[in-house]
Amino acid sequence: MNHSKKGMSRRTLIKTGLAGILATGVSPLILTRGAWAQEFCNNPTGDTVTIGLNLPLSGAYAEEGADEQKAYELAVQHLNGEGDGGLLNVFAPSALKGNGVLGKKMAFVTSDSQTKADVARAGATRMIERDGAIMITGGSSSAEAVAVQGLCQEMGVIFMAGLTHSNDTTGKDKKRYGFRHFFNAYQSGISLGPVLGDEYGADRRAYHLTADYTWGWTQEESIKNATEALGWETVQAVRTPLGAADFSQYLTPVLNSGADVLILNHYGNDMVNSLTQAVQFGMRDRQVNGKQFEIVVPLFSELMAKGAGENIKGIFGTSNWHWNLQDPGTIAFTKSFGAAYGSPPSQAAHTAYVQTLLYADAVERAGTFYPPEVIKALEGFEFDGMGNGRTLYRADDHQCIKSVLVVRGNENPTSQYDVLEVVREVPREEVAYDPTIFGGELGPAEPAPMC
Amino acid sequence: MNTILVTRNDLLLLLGFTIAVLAMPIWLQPFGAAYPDLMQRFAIYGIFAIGFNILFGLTGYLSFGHAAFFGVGSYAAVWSFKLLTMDAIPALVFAVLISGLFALLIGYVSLKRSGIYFSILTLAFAQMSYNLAYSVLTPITNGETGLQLTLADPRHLDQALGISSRSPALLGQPLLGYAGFYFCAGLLIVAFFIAQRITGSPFGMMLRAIKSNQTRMHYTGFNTRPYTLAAFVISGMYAGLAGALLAITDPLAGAERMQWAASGEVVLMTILGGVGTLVGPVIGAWIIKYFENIFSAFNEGILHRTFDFLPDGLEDAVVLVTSKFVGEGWHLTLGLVFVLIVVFLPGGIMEGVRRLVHWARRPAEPGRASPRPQPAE
Amino acid sequence: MFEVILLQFINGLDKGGAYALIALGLTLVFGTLGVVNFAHGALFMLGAFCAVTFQKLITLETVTVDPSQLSPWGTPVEVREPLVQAWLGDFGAVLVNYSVPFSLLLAIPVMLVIGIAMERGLIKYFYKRPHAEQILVTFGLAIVLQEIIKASFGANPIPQPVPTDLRGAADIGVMLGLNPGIITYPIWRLVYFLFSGVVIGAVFAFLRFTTFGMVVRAGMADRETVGLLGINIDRRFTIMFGLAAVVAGMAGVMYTPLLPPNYHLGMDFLVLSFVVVVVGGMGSLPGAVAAGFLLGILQSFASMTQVKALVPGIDQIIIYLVAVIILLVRPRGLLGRRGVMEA
Amino acid sequence: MPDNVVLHVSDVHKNFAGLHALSDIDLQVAEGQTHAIIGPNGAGKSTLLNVIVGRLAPSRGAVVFDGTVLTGRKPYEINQIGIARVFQTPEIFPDLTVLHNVMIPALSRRDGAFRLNMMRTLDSETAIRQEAEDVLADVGLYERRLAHAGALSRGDKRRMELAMCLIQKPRLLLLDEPTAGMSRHDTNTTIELLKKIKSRGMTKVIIEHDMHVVFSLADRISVLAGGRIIAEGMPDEVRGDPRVREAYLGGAH
Repeated sequence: MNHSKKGMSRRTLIKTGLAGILATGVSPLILTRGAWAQEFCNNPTGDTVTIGLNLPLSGAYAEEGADEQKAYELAVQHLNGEGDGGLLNVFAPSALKGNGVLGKKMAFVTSDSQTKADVARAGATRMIERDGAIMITGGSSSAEAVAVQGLCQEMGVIFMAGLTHSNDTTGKDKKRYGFRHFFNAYQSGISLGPVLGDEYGADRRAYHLTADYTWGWTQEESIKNATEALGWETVQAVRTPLGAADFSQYLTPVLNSGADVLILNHYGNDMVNSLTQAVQFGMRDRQVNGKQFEIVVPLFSELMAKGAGENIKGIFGTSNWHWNLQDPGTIAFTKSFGAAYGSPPSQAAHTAYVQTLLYADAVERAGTFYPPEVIKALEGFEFDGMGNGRTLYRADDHQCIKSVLVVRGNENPTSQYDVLEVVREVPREEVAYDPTIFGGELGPAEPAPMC
Repeated sequence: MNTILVTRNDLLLLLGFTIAVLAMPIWLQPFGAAYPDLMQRFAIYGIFAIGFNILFGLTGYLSFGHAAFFGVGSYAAVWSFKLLTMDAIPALVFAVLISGLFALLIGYVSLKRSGIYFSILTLAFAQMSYNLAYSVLTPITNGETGLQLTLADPRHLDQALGISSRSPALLGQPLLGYAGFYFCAGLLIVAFFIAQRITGSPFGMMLRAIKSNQTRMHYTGFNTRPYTLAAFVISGMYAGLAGALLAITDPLAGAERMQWAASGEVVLMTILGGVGTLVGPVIGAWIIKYFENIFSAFNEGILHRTFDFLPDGLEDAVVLVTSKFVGEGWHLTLGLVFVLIVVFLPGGIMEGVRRLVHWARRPAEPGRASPRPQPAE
Repeated sequence: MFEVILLQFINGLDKGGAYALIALGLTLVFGTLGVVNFAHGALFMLGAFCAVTFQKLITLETVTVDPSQLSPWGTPVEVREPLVQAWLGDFGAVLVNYSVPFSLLLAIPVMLVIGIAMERGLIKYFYKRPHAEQILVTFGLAIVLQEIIKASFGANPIPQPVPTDLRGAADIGVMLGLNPGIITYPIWRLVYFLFSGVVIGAVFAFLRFTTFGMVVRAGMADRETVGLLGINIDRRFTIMFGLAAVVAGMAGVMYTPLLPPNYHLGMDFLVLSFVVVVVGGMGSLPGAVAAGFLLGILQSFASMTQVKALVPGIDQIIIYLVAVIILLVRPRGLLGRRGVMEA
Repeated sequence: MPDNVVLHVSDVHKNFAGLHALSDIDLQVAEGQTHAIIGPNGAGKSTLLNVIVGRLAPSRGAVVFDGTVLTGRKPYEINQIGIARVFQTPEIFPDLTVLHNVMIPALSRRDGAFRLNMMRTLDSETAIRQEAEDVLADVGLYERRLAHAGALSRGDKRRMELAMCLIQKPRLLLLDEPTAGMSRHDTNTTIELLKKIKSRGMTKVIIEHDMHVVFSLADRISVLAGGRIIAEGMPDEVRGDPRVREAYLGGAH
């Protein structure tokens, strides 16, 4: 933890003074670039700029939230020129200087979102209204992301989404002020499909168990489309209540349905429980239609894989990123994170870190915190070195288009963190899609007159 | 005497309450809570708790499903925004009516039983509402994501009048920031006033009599069911009003606000503040919302700054211990405080205050008999 | 279709056994002490964490840091050597394999102590207070307990292994003379079902055939009279509370392989176990068992696609719907005594 | 048989799981009279009272009050017809003040079984309050009108409960052992009080153990034993009845 230094040395005082004089001298310049210089929400006036972290610190996703928070702290340190610099050294093209953002030190405030859309919105409002947050980021569910990004659009504050996988975030519910680095269910489908085809053949009968809410439905649909394109047949898609704890009553009908693949469209504890129980039903030892019965979990997270323990071994799924990749960006980030916290980062931590850097970089390139300019700088921005290969922040829907990982539960883990192995890095071209298929409208970039 | 007359004590209480609420932006400053969004929540959950107390505090019926009416109010308000107009008044009216109807339905069935069976019935109804809202009723509730405004909403009334407001407003005045707070605060005061009238009315006395001895009520010629049902519907309407206000200050309605944990929260608020009192539940609501929003955001950095004056080793130790109770540990603190309150102060904070006043007065006025405690304000 | 129905029925029995076991302690406490215990779910959760603790204890490792090798995240590689195996050899391996059933040995004394401490420290002051206050104080206690667990074990679920010999599924169909592969069921669930049967049987036998149990049953029927007989019923009730905690804890221990436990486990089962108790009849032990099976079976069948197609969302609300119907039609529950909490 | 009978209990039977608590009860109470029902413990006196006020449904037979059938009606309906009851153990509102305890029945008489009058204040109910204070003065509790009812002594609670019934000006008042557990002094005060109301012409049915009370108040007495009426008549007639003596000597006290 940082201890804030009491008092201010003479030297810094002089420096700040100088900066002030310089700023006054330069201000007419800024004014010529637009008359909006001061007229937007939480325009930072002091020598710090504050971002708001909306994280599930209590509730079922608390560990994910804690991991994200570590990553944000690291990103802020690196941006302010502390620590080993992390991805600042490999990210390209980069306008970041390691002296904060536009010369202002970056600080952060946090809020416990409890993984509830309502609470997340309240927290975001607090951080914007009271703490003067210039940007909101974080979250561990699509409901949170969609709710907070709607709010941010109203308030004219940029939202850099954390972990959200639903198609809606950058589809039906996309917003001009919302940006997502994480991949989505549709991309899971297109990247997972061919691998499943290679591994399990084209003649398969799939049974879906789907969490009965929006994210579950979009994922079910995406995976269905992808597998049916392979020639698979969908035997049945059954909706299960959120937080059902015991899924056995949904698993028993699978046994005699004639299906030979079970697809679990669950996340979090639902996924841990349904997978554990499905394996206990002996599904992976079954032979159906003369084939080995298989289980697929389209969206993986390392923490949930840990929760499922042995049962995850050999199960296919997709991931946004994994610390075991061998590109310079991943190596740098894993080292930096490991040095600070003694464990490798999760994909949630990675996306949190990258989003912070991308925002700061966009501000630097825009030369202002004024959101419409920052949005312009982010839209269509193409970069590399963040661990996902060449990446495009697509202007049409604010979705990052980058490679997606198909992963499998590691059969022979070498450590408690080594739960997943990367099977295939699906290149960006394959997972790009037409942004118009999900509808939705980004809305205006001009900030609302409020706040 | 005139029937609309208020007694002096009631008037003083109402005045004091009004001042305390309207001056929130000032006296909450040192607590770091004087920003509109949190103060709006203080007002909204104050209304919710006042309404809950009309049922639980007066009649003694412990409902574990009041969040359902809160949620229904929110949904109704957002639908009013989507279909009719962004004006707050139709949304409020619509929400209070719908939640009242919903409460009538659930109350009619649940009040066939009393005691813990009543609690379980309300809990069951609320859980059913929540489960369905999250899944099967998604066309109405938009499920997990919550019901939100979109650019494509028809807003027939606004369109007919040629208004194109994008945020909830009161007769053209947008209800954001402080305007939103004062709107909620005004309604909190009105809600408080109505609750005060109810408590002080013959009807209110009947409710307290039901709590005290239902058998005697029957043999005194009262049909208690309509009384309890009326109390249930009124408190359901309060919940609906609060839910609608939450949707007005932030146009989103999520299913989580109907979960039984949310119902439990309003129970905690009422008990913490002082069940059966007028001011207690409001104070309880403020404390819990303060905990949830401010206390939960204390991280180690802030603690280190707070305890900066201590020597290093001690500072670390103090921070280590306190960090278990603040920040993400705020639930632990809440649970502990709650247990202590129920064990030692069943009358909540209000009882604590009363005891303190009693204790402080005694030496000052030795000769006079202490004022007899009143049952409920 | 027949196989599907048979499987759902077996599934219902399995669920029912679990529900009955969880509700048993709750109704025991209500029947003897007249206390509505909202912390019962937390006791179930504490039991589950006894298994976690036991597993952590027996898988303690010596960690040797090898600074010459670095992990990809830059920390020195750690060489881990399991302690228990090193000390106990083969028996250690068996212990690790069967950690869940073995942790019952830890859970029983721990839960007994926790239960007695809870009763002596808090619950006993609430015998004469209204049910509402009992609900509130135990609810608060449940929050405290789960937050303590969260602070010590984290929020993530912690998987517990099924012993290798009991993994996989058993072919019940073959036992019934059907073709193989039609009716298979996880062995551990069958174990749990048997276990719940044994525990339920033991509790009934204890109450029926021991003097202690007879006094307690008399106390359940008429507390005052028993008190007048000069029997120290309070001490027995304390032990009953401890017993209820043990039953809840054992239910929790054995459930861990089915559901990797996290701190929230208790709250997830709390509402459910209350519904079971209410449907069965407050304070009726046979009622709790019957209701557990009834609800288990109903829930199983309500989850069938064919049923869901008829009534959408029925599986989401079936439990509550049954509770509402029972409370309205027969408020004393299936097997409750007339007059107990009837109103 | 007097012709101004208001309460008819005809052919009432009550079984509890095969046990005959009441058999073949016929009872007529004339307007303005005080009718006492006496009998040893377990004779069925309280059961009879409970049947009259609607707490228990008779297995057979009917209770008619002034042409209205009471059987099958709910307790509150029976009260609204004009029948009030004092319980053996006082049923009061312990959490409310004595004054409020007495105002509530007055409001019941004025407003009926349900009225949603929530925008009036209690303090504006001056007439009701005045009436309550008068009745409290009658029973000697005026001084304690602001005390919590739960804090009253047992005797005071009974007197307050009586006041709660009196303020309703019932046409029929049922008293279940109004002096049980009272000191001799309190008993005498209560007798005086009941005599005072007697002069107001209210019909009363009184269940009592205490013969002193019974013979001071009753105009007519029915003797209940084993769930049957074994004797009925004027106090003097009953006093001399050998069956009564037998029932009492074989029974209680």
